This record gives sequence, C-alpha cells and structure tokens, in this order.
Amino acid sequence: MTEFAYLIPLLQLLSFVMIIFFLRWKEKVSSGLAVTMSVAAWVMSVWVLIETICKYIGAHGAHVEPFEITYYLTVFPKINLEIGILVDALTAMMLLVVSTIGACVQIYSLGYMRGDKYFSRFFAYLSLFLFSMFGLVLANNFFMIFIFWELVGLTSYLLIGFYFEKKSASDAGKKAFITNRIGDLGFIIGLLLIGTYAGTFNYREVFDAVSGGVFPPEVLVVAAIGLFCGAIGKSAQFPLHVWLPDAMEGPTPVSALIHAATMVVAGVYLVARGMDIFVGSADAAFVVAAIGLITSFMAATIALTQNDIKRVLAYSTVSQLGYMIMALGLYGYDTANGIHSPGYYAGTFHLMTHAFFKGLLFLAAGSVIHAVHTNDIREMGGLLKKMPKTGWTFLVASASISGVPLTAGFFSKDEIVAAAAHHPVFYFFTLLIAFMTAFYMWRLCFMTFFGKPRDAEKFDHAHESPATMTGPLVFLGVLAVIGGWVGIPGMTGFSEFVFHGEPYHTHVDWVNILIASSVGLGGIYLAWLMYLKKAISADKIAQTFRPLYLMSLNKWWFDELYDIVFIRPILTLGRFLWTFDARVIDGLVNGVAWFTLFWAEMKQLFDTYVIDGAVNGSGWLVSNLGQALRYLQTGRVQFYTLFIVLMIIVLATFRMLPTGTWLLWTLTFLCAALLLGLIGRRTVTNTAHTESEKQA
Amino acid sequence: MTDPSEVGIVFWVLSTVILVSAVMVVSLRNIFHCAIFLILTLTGVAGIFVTLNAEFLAAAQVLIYVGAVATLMVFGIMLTSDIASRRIEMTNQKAGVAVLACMVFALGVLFLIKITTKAGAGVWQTATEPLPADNVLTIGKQLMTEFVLPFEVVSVLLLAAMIGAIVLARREAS
Amino acid sequence: MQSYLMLAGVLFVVGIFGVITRRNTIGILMSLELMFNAANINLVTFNNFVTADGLSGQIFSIFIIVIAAAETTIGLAIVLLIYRNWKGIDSDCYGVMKW
Amino acid sequence: MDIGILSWLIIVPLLGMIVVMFLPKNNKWAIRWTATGFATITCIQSFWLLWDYYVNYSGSAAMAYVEGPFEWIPTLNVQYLLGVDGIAVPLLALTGLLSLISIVASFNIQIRLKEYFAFFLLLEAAMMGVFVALDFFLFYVFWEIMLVPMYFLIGIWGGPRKEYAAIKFFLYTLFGSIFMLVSILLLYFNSEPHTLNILEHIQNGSNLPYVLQMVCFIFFFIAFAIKVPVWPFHTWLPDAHVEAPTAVSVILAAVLLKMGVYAMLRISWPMFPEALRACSTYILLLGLIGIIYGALVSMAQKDLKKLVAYSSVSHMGFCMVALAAWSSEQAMAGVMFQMISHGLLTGALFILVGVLYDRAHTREIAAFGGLGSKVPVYTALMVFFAMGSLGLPGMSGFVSEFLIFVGAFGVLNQYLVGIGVLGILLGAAYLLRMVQHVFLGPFNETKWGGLTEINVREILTVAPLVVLTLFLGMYPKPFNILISETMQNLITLMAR
Repeated sequence: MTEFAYLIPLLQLLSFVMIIFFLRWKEKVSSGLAVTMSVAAWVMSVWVLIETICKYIGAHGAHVEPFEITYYLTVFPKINLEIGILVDALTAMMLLVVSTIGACVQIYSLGYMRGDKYFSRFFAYLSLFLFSMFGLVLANNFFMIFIFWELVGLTSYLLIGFYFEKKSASDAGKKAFITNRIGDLGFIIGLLLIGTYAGTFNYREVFDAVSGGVFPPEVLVVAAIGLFCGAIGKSAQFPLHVWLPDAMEGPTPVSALIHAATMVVAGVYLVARGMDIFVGSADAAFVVAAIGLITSFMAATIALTQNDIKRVLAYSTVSQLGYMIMALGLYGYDTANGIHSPGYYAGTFHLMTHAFFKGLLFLAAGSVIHAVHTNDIREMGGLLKKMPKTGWTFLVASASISGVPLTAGFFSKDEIVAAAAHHPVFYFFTLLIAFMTAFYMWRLCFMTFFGKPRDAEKFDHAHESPATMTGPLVFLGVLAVIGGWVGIPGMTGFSEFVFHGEPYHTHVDWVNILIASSVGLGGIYLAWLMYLKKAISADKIAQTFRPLYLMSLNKWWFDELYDIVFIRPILTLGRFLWTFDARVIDGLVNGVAWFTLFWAEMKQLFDTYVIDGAVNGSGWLVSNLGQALRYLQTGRVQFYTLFIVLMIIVLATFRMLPTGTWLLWTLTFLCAALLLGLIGRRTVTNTAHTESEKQA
Repeated sequence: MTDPSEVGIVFWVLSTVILVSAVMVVSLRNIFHCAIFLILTLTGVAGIFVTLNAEFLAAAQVLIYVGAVATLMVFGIMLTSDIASRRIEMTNQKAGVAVLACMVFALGVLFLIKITTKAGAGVWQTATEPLPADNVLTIGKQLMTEFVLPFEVVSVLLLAAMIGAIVLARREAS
Repeated sequence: MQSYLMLAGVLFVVGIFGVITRRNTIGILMSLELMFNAANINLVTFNNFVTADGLSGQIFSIFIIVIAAAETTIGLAIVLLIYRNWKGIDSDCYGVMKW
Repeated sequence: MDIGILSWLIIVPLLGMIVVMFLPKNNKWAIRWTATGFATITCIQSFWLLWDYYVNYSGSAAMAYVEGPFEWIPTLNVQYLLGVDGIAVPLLALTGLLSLISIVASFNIQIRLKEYFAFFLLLEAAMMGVFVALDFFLFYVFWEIMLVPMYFLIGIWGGPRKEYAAIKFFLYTLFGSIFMLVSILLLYFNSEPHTLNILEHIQNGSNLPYVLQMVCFIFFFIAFAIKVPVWPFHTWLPDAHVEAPTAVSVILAAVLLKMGVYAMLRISWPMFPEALRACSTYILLLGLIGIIYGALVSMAQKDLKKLVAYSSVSHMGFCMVALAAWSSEQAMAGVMFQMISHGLLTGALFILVGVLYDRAHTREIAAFGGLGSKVPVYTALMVFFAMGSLGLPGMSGFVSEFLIFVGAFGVLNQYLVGIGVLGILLGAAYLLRMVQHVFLGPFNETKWGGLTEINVREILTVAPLVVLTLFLGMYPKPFNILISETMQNLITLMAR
C-alpha cells in the first residue's frame, strides 16, 4: 500500500474536481463522494501506518530506510524542482491524524452544514484541503512541502471566508492569508538559502549537506530561523498568532479540522521534519523553544478571560501548539549540546493526541453552537442534561487536555514537562501553562454544561445534535482517551516509532508524573471553586488585577499594535507612493511634455513674428504676382498647349543665347508671361460674356 | 538600304499628300471632311512606312488607324455634333498666335534636323547593316520574347481603356 | 533620312497647331493622331537608318499605335460624356478647369 | 524563394487585415468572424511551431526555421532574415493565442468595427514580426509599426482620457526608440563590413571597446526598459491600460510588455557582456524597486484596472531581477516562465475586469461588494487568476517566481534579493484586498441586483488561459526543456 500512498491525496483532488465541475448541483452526491474519499483515505492511511509499523518491527531497531519516490518537474544542472513521496514513521503518523480528523469532520459536516446555501462547495473545499494536507505530509522535499504549504493556506483562506457575505469572515480570511504569507517570506528565504548552499531541496540530501558541514554556521542559523518563520505563520506562533482566533469566523467543522487539528500543526510538522537543521544550529533551536514558550504562555493568559467558546478553544490551540514547538526546540537545543532529550517524541506525540482532543473539542463546541445559536458562554449553562453526548465527550476532551491521568493528554503532556525539566525557566512556565490550561478549559466546561441556564430561551431550544454529528464525537472521544496509550512510559510504543536520530526509550518518572498531574488537577479544582461553587468571585479577581485582566481580555493589544505599526504605515506608504507616482514621476513626464509645449510655444511666437514675417512678406509678394499670373490658368487645355509650345521655343532660344545674358532674358520671359496672363484674362471675360449670352 | 540623300519620287508624292491633307484636317470647317482627310493622311503615313521597310507596321497602320480609329472618329462625329446643320467657326481666337508659334517651332525643328543630319555632324551613327529581311517574323518573335512584358502591359491597358470607355459612355439609367 | 525627319517634323507641328486651334473636341483628337503619326514616322526612320540591327523602333511604333487607339477610345468616350452634359463639344465652352 | 512558416505568421494577419478592410462596413458578423478566422489560423500556426520546435529543435540552441538572409536594401546591407529559438517560440505562441482571445473578447465593440479589427490584425502581424526578426532594420521596423495600431486602438476606442493616454504611450515609446536607433547606428558603423545582422553583432559584441559597449547597452536598456516597463519609466502603463479597451489592455499587458524583456534577452544581454557585468547590480535595484513600488502603489488603487496595471509593474520587476541574475539557469528559465505566466494571468485579469465593466459600467473597487453570491462563476475565475497572480503553487506564477528567486539568490546579493521576496507578500495583500472588496462582504441587492453572470463566450476566452496556467504550474518540465538549450547558449554568450 505504501507504494500507492500518492493515491491518498489524489483521491481528494478527484473529489474536489468532480464536485466543483460536475456535481455542484447535486448536494447528496457531492457530499457522499467527498465523505467516501476521505474514508477511503483513512483506510489507506491506516494501512500505510500498519505497513510502516511492521517495517519497524521487522527491522528490530536497525535503521529503517523510508519509502521514497521522486519525480522531476524541471531539469537543471543544479537545483531541480521536484515532487516526490516520502513515507516514514512521522509521515505515517501524520497521515493517520489528518485522515482520522478529516473523515470525522466530513461526516460531522453532513449534519452541521445541512441546509447551507453552499453545501456542495463546502465539501469541495474540504476535499481540496485534505488533498493539500496529505500532499504536505507526504512531500519528500522542501520545495514540494512549500507548494502544499501554500495550498493549505489557500483552502484555509477559502474556508475561513466561507460565509463570505459576512464582512468579519472575509476580513478574517484575508488576515489569515496575509499573516501566513509573512511567515512564508521567512520560509522562502530559508528555502533559498538551503537551495543555494545544498543545491537541492530533497530532505535527505539537505540533511546530509547539513551534517557534512556544507553550510556556514551563520547561514544555517538564518536558514533554520527562516524555516521556523514559516512554522510561526502556519502554527500561529507569537508574533503571528493573531490570525488564528479570527479564523474562528469559519464554520466550526473547519475550525476543528484546519485550525485545531491538522493545518496548524503543519508548522510543528515542519520543525520536526527539518529537525536536522535545527540540531545543526543550537541558536536557532533555542529561538524555536523560546518562541514556543512565549506563545504558549501568552495564549494561555488570553484564554483565561475570553467569553467566546470558539475563541477560548482557539487560544488554547495556540497555546498547545506553542507547547509542541517548545518541546521540539528544546530537543534541538539539547541534542546540539549532546543531551538526549524526549522533546522530539513529546512534541510529535502531543501533536497527535492534541489533534484528537482538540478536534473533538471543536466539534463538540460546534454541536453546542448548533443547538443554542450563540458563541457566548455567558449565555449558556446546564447544557449537559440537554445534550448528554456532546457534553460528555466535551468533558472527556477537556480532561484529556488538562492532563487528567490515563487520558491521552496526560501521557503526552507528561513528556513535554519531562523535556523541559532540564531548563528551570522553561520548566516553571510549562507547569504554569499546564495549570492555566486546566483552569480555562474547565471554566469553559462549567460555564457551558453545568450550573443554571443563564438564557432560558436559548436553553429551551437546545437539543442534541443528529447522529452524523454525535457519531464522530464519540469516536474521537474514545481516541482522546486511548490515543495516548501508545506512549505509556516504560513501554515500547510511540517513542520507538517516531524519533529523530536515536530512538528515545521512555521510563517512568513518578515525581514528574505527580507534579504534572497535580498541576492539572489543581487547575480544574480552582475552576470548580470559581465557576461552579462560586467560592471565589471571578469579578473580584478581575477587579484586583485590572490591568492584567484588561491585557488578557484585549489579547495583549496585538491587533491594535499591528494596525498602528504595520498596516496603516504600509497603506499610507502605498498611497504616498501613488501620489508620488502621479505627481513626481508622472509630473516629470508631463513636465517634460509641458516644457516641450512651452518651447514650441516660444518657437511659435518666433515663427509668427520673425520667420513668418519673412515668409508672409514673400508670400504677399508671391500672391500678388500670382494674382496676375493666375490669369494664365484659363482652364482651357488648348491654351496650355499653346503655352507649352511657346515655352519650348523660349527655352530653346535661351539655350542658344550667350551665357551671360540669361538674367535679362528671364526677366523678359516673366514679362511675357504676365502679358500672356492678361491676354488670357481678356479671353476669359469674353467667354464669360458668351456663356451668359447663351444662357440668356 | 536606301541612300539618305536619295529620296524616291514615291516619297515626294506621299509626303505631299500627307502634309496637304494634314493641313486640311486642322483647318477645314466641316468636321466630317476633316475625318476624311485624316484617313487620307494616315494612309499616306502607311505608305511612308512601306518605303522605310516597315511592311508590318504599314499593315497595322492601315488596319488600326484607317480601319478602326478613323471609323471611330466618324462615329463620334455623328453621335455628337449635328454636323449637317451646324456651321461653326472651326478655329478659335488663338489662331493668330498659334500660327506664329507654330511657324517658329517648325523652323526650329527643321533647323535642328538640318544641323544634326548634316554629313559629318556625327550625331547619329548611320547604320551599316541593312534591316533584316524577314521583318514580320522578327517582330513577332521579339514581341513574344524580349518585349513580352510591355506587350502584356499594353494589352491590359487596352482592356482597361475599353472598360473605361464603356463606363464613361454608358447612359445613366435614369 | 533628312527628308523623312522633316516630313515628321512638319506633320508634328501641324498636329500641334490643330490641337491649339480646333474648337471641336473631336478635331483636337484628330490632331493628336497626326502628332502620333509624326512620332511614328520618326521612330521608323531612325530604325531604318540608324539602328538597323534591331527592330525596336518598329515595335515601339506598334505600341504607340495601340496606345493611340486606346487614347482615342477614351477620348471619344469623354467627348460623348461632355456632349451629353453640355450639349456641345466646343472646347471653349468648358473652361471649368480654371483656377 | 519559399515562404516559410515564420513569414506566414506575419503574412496571415496582414492578409486578414486586408480582407477585413474590403468587407462591407455594416456586416458586423462577417467582420468579426473573418478577423477571428485569420487570428485562429495564426494561432494554430504559432502552436504548431511550438510543437514542432519542441519535437525537432529543442535539443539545440541554434536558430531554427531560418529564412534568409535575402537582400532587401543592398546598399545598406539590410537583410530579410527571420529565425526563432527557444525564447521566441513560446512568445510567438503566447502572441497567437492572446491575439485570438483578444479578438474574441472584443466582439462587443460597436463603433467602427472594421477599422478596429483591421488595426488589431496589423498589430498582431507587427508583434509576430518583432519576435522573428533577426535583422536590426527589420526589428526596428516591426517595433515601430506596432505603435501605430496601438496608438489608434487606444486613441479611438479608449476611455475618457484616451487621447492623453494614447499620446503618452506613443511618445514614451518613441522616446525609447530613438535611443535604440542611435544604438543600432552606432553598432552599424562600428562593424566591418557594415551589417545589421543581430546574430553577427552578438558574435562580435564582446570585441567592441568597453565604452561603446556601455553606451550601446544603456541606450538599448532605456529603449527596452520603457517597454517592459522598468521603474521609473512605467507611468505610461497605468494610463494606457486604464484607457485602452479591454482587448487592447490584454495585448498590451500580455505581449507588448514582453517585448522589452525579449529584446533584452535577444539583443542587449548577449551582445555586451562586459557592460552587462558592470550594470547587473543596478538592474537588480531597478527590478527590486519595481517589485515593491508596484505592489505598494497597487495597494492604494481605487480602480480595478489600475490595480492590475500596477501589478504588472510589480511582476515585470521580477523579470528584471531575473535578468540581473543572468548567470543562473534557474533565473533565466524563471524569466521565461514569468513572461508567459504574466501574459496568461494578467491577460485573463484584464479580460475579467472588462467583463465586469461591460455590465456594471464602473471599475471602482469601492462600488462593489459581495458579488460572490450573485456571480459565482465569475468570482471563481477572478479569484483563480488573482491567486495565480499572487504566486499560488500549482499555477504558473509560482514556478516563475520561485525559479527567479532560487536563481537570483545563488548569484546576487542575498540581502537585496531577500527584499524582493517581500513582493510576494505585498502581492497577496493587494490582490486579496481587491478580492475582498469586490466579491466578499455583504451584497448590495438594490444596486447590483441586475448584474448578470459571465457568458459562455467570455468563459471561452479565459478557459485556455486557465488550462495553460495550470499546466505550466503543475508540469513545467516540457516548457523548461523547450527553452533550456537556448538559455544555456545565452548564458555562455553573456559569460564571455
């Protein structure tokens, strides 16, 4: 099956093309096709995963050669553009994650999007997204990953702006695309550096070049940070995180699929994929870790005070992504310094479990929104009774993300905490973030599903969602618990499958486990105290730490900051340059034209009075002469003939005369001409008389 | 090859006929008579051609000029001027000046001819070879080989003239 | 040769005289024919006495005859037209080409 | 002498022009379809040429289908010499295709139809001529002939400020042509025996004294840069584009702008290697300024057509960056890709803007909003081409920009090229802003309720462009093979 892995994305593309061009009008058929294709992709992904696992088991710890095929798009002596497929453990894991969430979301959307104006189009876009995402995951070189990187950006843009008639939605789509592009600038610079120095984009060849010392150290740092810039954009890391919360304007299944589980982890995937480069430059790896930590902390603080259910989840996503990035960065930093760290395994493992529970959280939140038609948690409450399946799965996912023991999140988070253990600052903040995560997630749970309904009308209308929606919820709920069991410490599992360099053998570290889980449980307890038992007044705390509260509520004023610092100046610059263009450059052109005209004007004056004066003078002369000579123009051919004969005679006579006297003769000739003119005039008058007589 | 100085009696007769009838052509009042004299002139010219070893040309002259052109003239006359009735002044007021000018011109031309053909003037090299005997054959061959392009052009011109004449003379369908 | 050329010259001058003085347009055309014939005589004469190794003079004459025929045709057509428009073919009547 | 395919490429549109001129003025149907017929023949010829070149000649860098040299004006040693290589063939095909498309797209022209199509076919012939001429005299003649129909097409069928735009375009280009003429004369009198053969001059160019090379290079550069247009010679472009009728804008953007770059590649770049080496940094700077400047100014535009016009300035800036990086295969391939891709994408954008203008009679971006729900197919096409234009992978624009950057990064100052990458970001910014304001957001039912969807004829005009954009973007290999040998040869010449 692995050899046919390219079919996984191509099937999705087929689905997209079919729907857009042929099946758009038949909603049932198009959604059915899309769902079928995604389920097929899921089956194939599982198959590929199993085959890959078998390969690893069969190798008994020896190095496993990944499956790779390459196809050239262009041929140059150096640096080719190529596309290809690479299937190794990381790819297989990502395939499973993407296809699982993809299939679930597609099925879920059957219910969620029912009755929408653009039902078929939605499924087409989802198929296109899955195509791009699978392509991204399967890529075997940096060029190809960039292609699909941009394509997922496009689908993200299309899907965020799916309700394009809403201004906020289209704004959010644009913001997402452009913010991502900013990150991509760095990505491109990184790619160009890699291409220039390594002469290839192929992962393996690039990594060989890195370990072979082809790159000067400072170039490697820049290249690594450049690549990471791409990840910053796509994974919504500080300082480019601003697009992700706004991206919640898209339909909720989209938020679940793209902006929680799959696309946003592409950045994490990129860092994991290019880990050799980060390992090669400790500085860059440290930047990665630091950015991850800052993002994670900042997002967690913002999530504490948000009231929009999806926004809380979005900031939670940002925070968790920061977690993964941090783990990977720490791994790179440690490995560069010769320490074998669980960071790589922890980051990728958390990527997987996070996909399950965050996808679930969003889908469940979508189900809630579907029921109560609001995003504001202050208008919810006590919904658990009304929608038990949604509620319980949401609670399971929350437990998982908070790191409640034996859930998936517990195992992965545990490893991240372990990875940060060597670095006190990181360790402290990691725990703090874990605490805050648990707190805001359960704040959300308690306010949504427990307590008394705050808006009776909405509560009354609430109902459980249809099976197409709850089915995926339950499926993901199961995964959110057992998905982490593949990485139980001390047992052979995930860490021997997805690794970088040497496999990391996990061991049970009870102290670590205790600290991590108690922090999580502590957060839940505090949330319970504040929002369910009301033992501590949230308002009072907000009053006490008002500046901090405002900072959190206003998302650290990033949007306003960017607006002032970047957007306005650029727009102003654009307008200024336009004016510059119209006034200065064009002014120059027009000025030249004006000057030419002015010069022409001057010349015309000169012409009129000086040259024309002379010309007119001679003209006057000529015209007066002509007045006389015009009588030669009798209009009668015979007269002309006669004249010709006379002239021949005259000229012949001249020819025979001595040379000196020609002037005299010419004058005579002119006089004769005038004379003839007068004769002619007389003739004309005569004729005129005759004619008038005739008419009379 | 005729000696330049030796001009036969035929020439004198012919030239007299030509000049007299030419003067008639330009001076007679009745345009119809003019046409008759024109035919006479043209026939005379044909005779001159014969004396100049241009038999084919003579034939063409008779056929085209005498046969076609002159007849055409006669037709034109009959179509336009009501000859029988009209008796108008055949020359205009310029006649006096014209006579003078033409006299001078003729004298000039004759003078030129005189000085250039004078023996030893050396303006023209007198030919030593006689004209080819088989004139007509040679003309035919040369027309179709060396002069084929002018020949074709002339034929197109003729065609165009014919069409033009038809178009011009066509009565407006009013 | 001299005599032939003189004949041609005189004929030519007669033609010119006719062109200048005839009132009747057809008369003008006839005079033109006279001039053509004068030119032809000249050509044939030269062909006979000067360039006797070829026949280009005669051939030129043929062309001139043909062109003269064409010219006559057109001329007569124009005359017809004039006659129709002015009810007369006196050349003095149509001095409309002046100025 | 046999008339070869290259001559036919020029003759067929000329014949078309003559036939159109003889058609009755009021038979609009006949005029339209005659013009279309002749354009179709030319288009087929040019594509046949592309295919035949690809099959038979793409392995060698020599000129193919050479016609001549035939003596034309022997006293000046002017020859009739035609020939094509890998850089001319794709542009010929582009010209053939876009001329056909433009002619079909101008079916809605109502006034003075006959003259319009006659001028259009003359324009096509002249464009073909520029791409196949290998003699300076011939080249110059075609180059100048082109201006005439263009001037009238803008000046007669244009928008409100058409006279200004037409004159400006004409004078600007003529200004450049003077420099070209001087340069040609300089070359002519410095060659022994005096010749106007471009190929011979390329062979001998490196033997010229440095100062002469420099002077000729700069003069040629000014002439061609105006056509490209390179900042700061670009201000004729927005005016001409905005005032010109749709189809003329298409031709202007898709083919005429390419002539500048083509001429640089054909003439001044390989001819004066030393001067090129001395100037390449400045060319890079001009290119970069063009990219950033064009993009920023696009962002400030309120008129759709003007936005697309300024985006051309930005896109052609990429070409200049690539031309500055002449020693890299990637960049040189990139410049060809960029030319073709810009021709396809911008051509399509102009057609689509024209489609909207025909219906709405305004191009003001702010006047629209939410058209996506009213005209979905049109929206899809517009978004498609906007995405292509901002360099979305899978479309031709991406391949070209990426190749250019890869190439330029390897051989030029990396900091400067890094600045150029900003152009990609700004491109996204202004195009998305346009898409959002026109197609997204709330729909004004009272104002645009009567707007009709794009019709089949208009879809057919852009459909080939969609296909080619995708083909070039997804499978660039054949195109690369088509041009690579020629490019190698050029690089060798430039590296002398």
